[in-house]
Amino acid sequence: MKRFFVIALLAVVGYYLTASLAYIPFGVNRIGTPTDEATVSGYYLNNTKEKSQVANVVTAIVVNYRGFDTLGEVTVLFLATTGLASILFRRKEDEEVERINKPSSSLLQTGSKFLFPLVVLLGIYVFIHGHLTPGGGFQGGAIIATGFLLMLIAYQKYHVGHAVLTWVESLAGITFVTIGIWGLLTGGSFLDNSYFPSGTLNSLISGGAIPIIYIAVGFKVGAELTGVLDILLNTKEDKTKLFK
Amino acid sequence: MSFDYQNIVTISVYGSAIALILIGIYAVLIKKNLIKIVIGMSIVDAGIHLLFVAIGYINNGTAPIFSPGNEDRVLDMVDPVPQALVLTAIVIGFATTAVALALVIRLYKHHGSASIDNIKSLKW
Amino acid sequence: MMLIYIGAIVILAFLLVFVALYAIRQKDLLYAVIATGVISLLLSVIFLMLQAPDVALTEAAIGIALTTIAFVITIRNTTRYEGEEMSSGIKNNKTE
Amino acid sequence: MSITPVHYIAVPLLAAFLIPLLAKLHKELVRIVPGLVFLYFLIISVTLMQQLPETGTISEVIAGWSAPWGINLVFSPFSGFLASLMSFIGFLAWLYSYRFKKVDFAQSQKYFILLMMLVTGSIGIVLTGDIFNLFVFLEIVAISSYSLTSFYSGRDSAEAAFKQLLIGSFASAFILLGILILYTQTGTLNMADLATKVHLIAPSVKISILVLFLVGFGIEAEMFPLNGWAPDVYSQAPGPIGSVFAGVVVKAGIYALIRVLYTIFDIPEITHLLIILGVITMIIAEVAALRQDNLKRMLAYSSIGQMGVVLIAFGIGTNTAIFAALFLMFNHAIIKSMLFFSSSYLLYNSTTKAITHLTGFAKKMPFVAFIFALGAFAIVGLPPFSGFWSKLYLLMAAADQKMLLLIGTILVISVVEIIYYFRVIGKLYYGKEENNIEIQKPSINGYIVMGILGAIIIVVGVYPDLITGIIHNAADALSDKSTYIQSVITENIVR
Repeated sequence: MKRFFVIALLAVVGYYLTASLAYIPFGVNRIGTPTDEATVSGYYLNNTKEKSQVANVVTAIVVNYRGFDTLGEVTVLFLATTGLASILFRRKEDEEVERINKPSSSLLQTGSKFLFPLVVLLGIYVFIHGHLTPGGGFQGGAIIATGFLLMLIAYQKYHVGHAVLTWVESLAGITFVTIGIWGLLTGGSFLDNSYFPSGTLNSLISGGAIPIIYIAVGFKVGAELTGVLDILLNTKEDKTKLFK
Repeated sequence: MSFDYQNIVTISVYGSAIALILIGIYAVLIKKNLIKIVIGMSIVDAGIHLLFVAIGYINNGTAPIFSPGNEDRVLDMVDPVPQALVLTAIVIGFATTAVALALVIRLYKHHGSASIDNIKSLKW
Repeated sequence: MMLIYIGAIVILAFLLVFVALYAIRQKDLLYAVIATGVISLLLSVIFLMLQAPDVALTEAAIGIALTTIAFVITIRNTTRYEGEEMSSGIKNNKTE
Repeated sequence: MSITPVHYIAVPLLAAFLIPLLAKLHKELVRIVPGLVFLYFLIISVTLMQQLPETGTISEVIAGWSAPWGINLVFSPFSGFLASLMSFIGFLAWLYSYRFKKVDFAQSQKYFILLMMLVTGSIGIVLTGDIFNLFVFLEIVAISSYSLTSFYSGRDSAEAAFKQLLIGSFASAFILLGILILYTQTGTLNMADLATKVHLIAPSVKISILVLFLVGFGIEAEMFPLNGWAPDVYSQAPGPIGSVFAGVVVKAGIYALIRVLYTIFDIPEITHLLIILGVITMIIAEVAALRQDNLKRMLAYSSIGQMGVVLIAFGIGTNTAIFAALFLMFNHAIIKSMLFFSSSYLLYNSTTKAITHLTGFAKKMPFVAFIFALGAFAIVGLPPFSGFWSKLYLLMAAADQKMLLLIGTILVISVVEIIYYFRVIGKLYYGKEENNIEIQKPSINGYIVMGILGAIIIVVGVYPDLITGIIHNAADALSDKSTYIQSVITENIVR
């Protein structure tokens, strides 16, 4: 009976989605032409090169035009880490906890030890070059977290220093907000980074404050994602459980 | 490139995105196992992300990056805004999934079961 | 060249739906979770073909690696099979 | 540096990132810093509300890119009114829970960060002028509310939180789909710009977008078929968080719904739909409230019913009706948070959460019982209190439109409200006293918070003119769409 209702609901949702998508032809240029910008993205594509000197337009949008979204997004991850710790009752930072994984083979351990610095290096490369090549703070941060994950799985006794994570996370977040407030203080608006020299297109130092913000985001996201996985991996017995 | 090819690509990309969304919703509503429900949620997310990237695509467009040698192209690039939005949505989706999984772990440790049938202290 | 490109997108899109159906129907949650990882993998290839390298990279790092591992950790903490429950847990729950 | 609307967001974010470091310095800072942030919220609110008559609607640009290209914050009389209300309730919730988890600093650090971000996210929803940014703030609110709902280890809080997460993830999926279709049809994400371009959308697509947004924001606003999460969450969350949900989060949901319906889509036919949804929400929730034995669940259903009344008022859509709706929102925020504050003290001292076990508490805790009774009198709309005026304006607005059936329904539902609230009051005052219970007296902060809210209810009830001026401006700002658009899109050239 319930299945019938659900399938009926799905049919309705599917029908309306299909009907709306019929108005959105695939692969058609909706941006407009260089002289007539039909959408905001036409403006971004036309102006990013001259005004911000950023090669990667997606990075320019994420960090500059819609930088406020990125600040909110970083906050969501920060809240997820905080909330996860509160949901799974992590009282103190370096408490003894039961670790669920079994000891791993020496092959995995040696391999992880070898790969770990390379993975972290790749992550750092990705977010330092966020304004030039695909990638950026989120991608780089996630890659770094993958490196730490490798170590957490391979070594049962491996503990990420929670104090270090807290410091990295907080300092990176403070850097981001401070850049924003500095823009406000110098007479512009919040997150306005026009006081930074823009540099030249396609060189490492270009795009004003974008590389700095993306490096901060990279460290913050890396620390937060590592924290999330570490909390999930090290859960504690629930004292209030209903069964033996 | 003829018109037919265009149609096939449209139907397959949009169709798979809608199919993912519907499959995900079905799993969330029908399945009893909490982990299956969370899997369903992440499949819905995947479908929406695919839809976002698909609406930004332009035939024969390039990635929106002014890489060396590509600096003078302007409006034959794909729409960068949906890509930027998806970037945000993926990260937020991961945060939601992580919180959901933490709640699953806690519910399991509390009730000894990961099935909705056995977790009904409150009315559903 | 164009034909290969179109064919690849069509095949990937169909695979996506089949893997999603597999993930929903599979009773062994570990396999289902691996299937969601495969969905992310296919998605990130499609993103790359749709000229969205930034999104592809994000989906690769977060969708394939981190989400899958988070699911696997959860399965290690809970049950591996859908429908498999701790019988003692249910009994105690009812009597209390 | 002059005070601008972005301080509402920047300062709490800075504080949230600083708190983990400050905790290493001195543990008490974990509690004090959020309080300072809430105090600063109040300062911002007072300053900006005073500036508002001179400057008109303030539109603040972020990152130096003006309206359609960048994100902007809009401090209109309407959003300013709601933001001030949210800051006030947030401050009281902080004051109330100051001694919360006194021993356990690691938990209280998380609690206060999450509480602060819950209020900040709601204020962000109210202030932002960009629809995707609104989604991001909605997710900030969502993630912090899931964690706060499951904050207590006992009870069934994790289950309530999971339920909330399940429904909330549907909400965010639908809102994302709505934003996607909207973007393809208009090519912009700024709400003022969308309002000028919405005529470009084909009617059938418009309906799809509207339904997606209605479902998405309706979940946050406790609208009829989508409010299954509310009673569980209210009954499982820590006491002060219940009042923050009722006073702040739900208001943000209503705001988003109304902003989308009134400013972006200006469809007159939608008003009938809102009235119907509101009436169904109201009837089902109030009848359900009548059948509850758990006090918090009863208050939760009553809260849903009140949101139904607000939807009806927005649905009528005349200027008086919008005024009544905003007055109802104000009263609901003040009174319902007061009821939640006082009821958590009542329940703390009772063995169960059942209403039947509250017998004779008036003798043991006279002040708390008095505050609860005051709130109950005010919320059903008895004359000397503030709730009376908002209900009167609503009935007047309905009478102007000759909606006699609607007036009758609202009056009948008011009688239902009176029945279930007076049942509780009867138990409190005339029930047989149970002597074997040891009473935990409320803390001094609790007395202060409940006293402030009670004073507001009585003062506004006697002199409604104190608040009606602000609400009138807010209502005018909401119905005047062109001023909103003009204040956001001032020029077409950047830098």
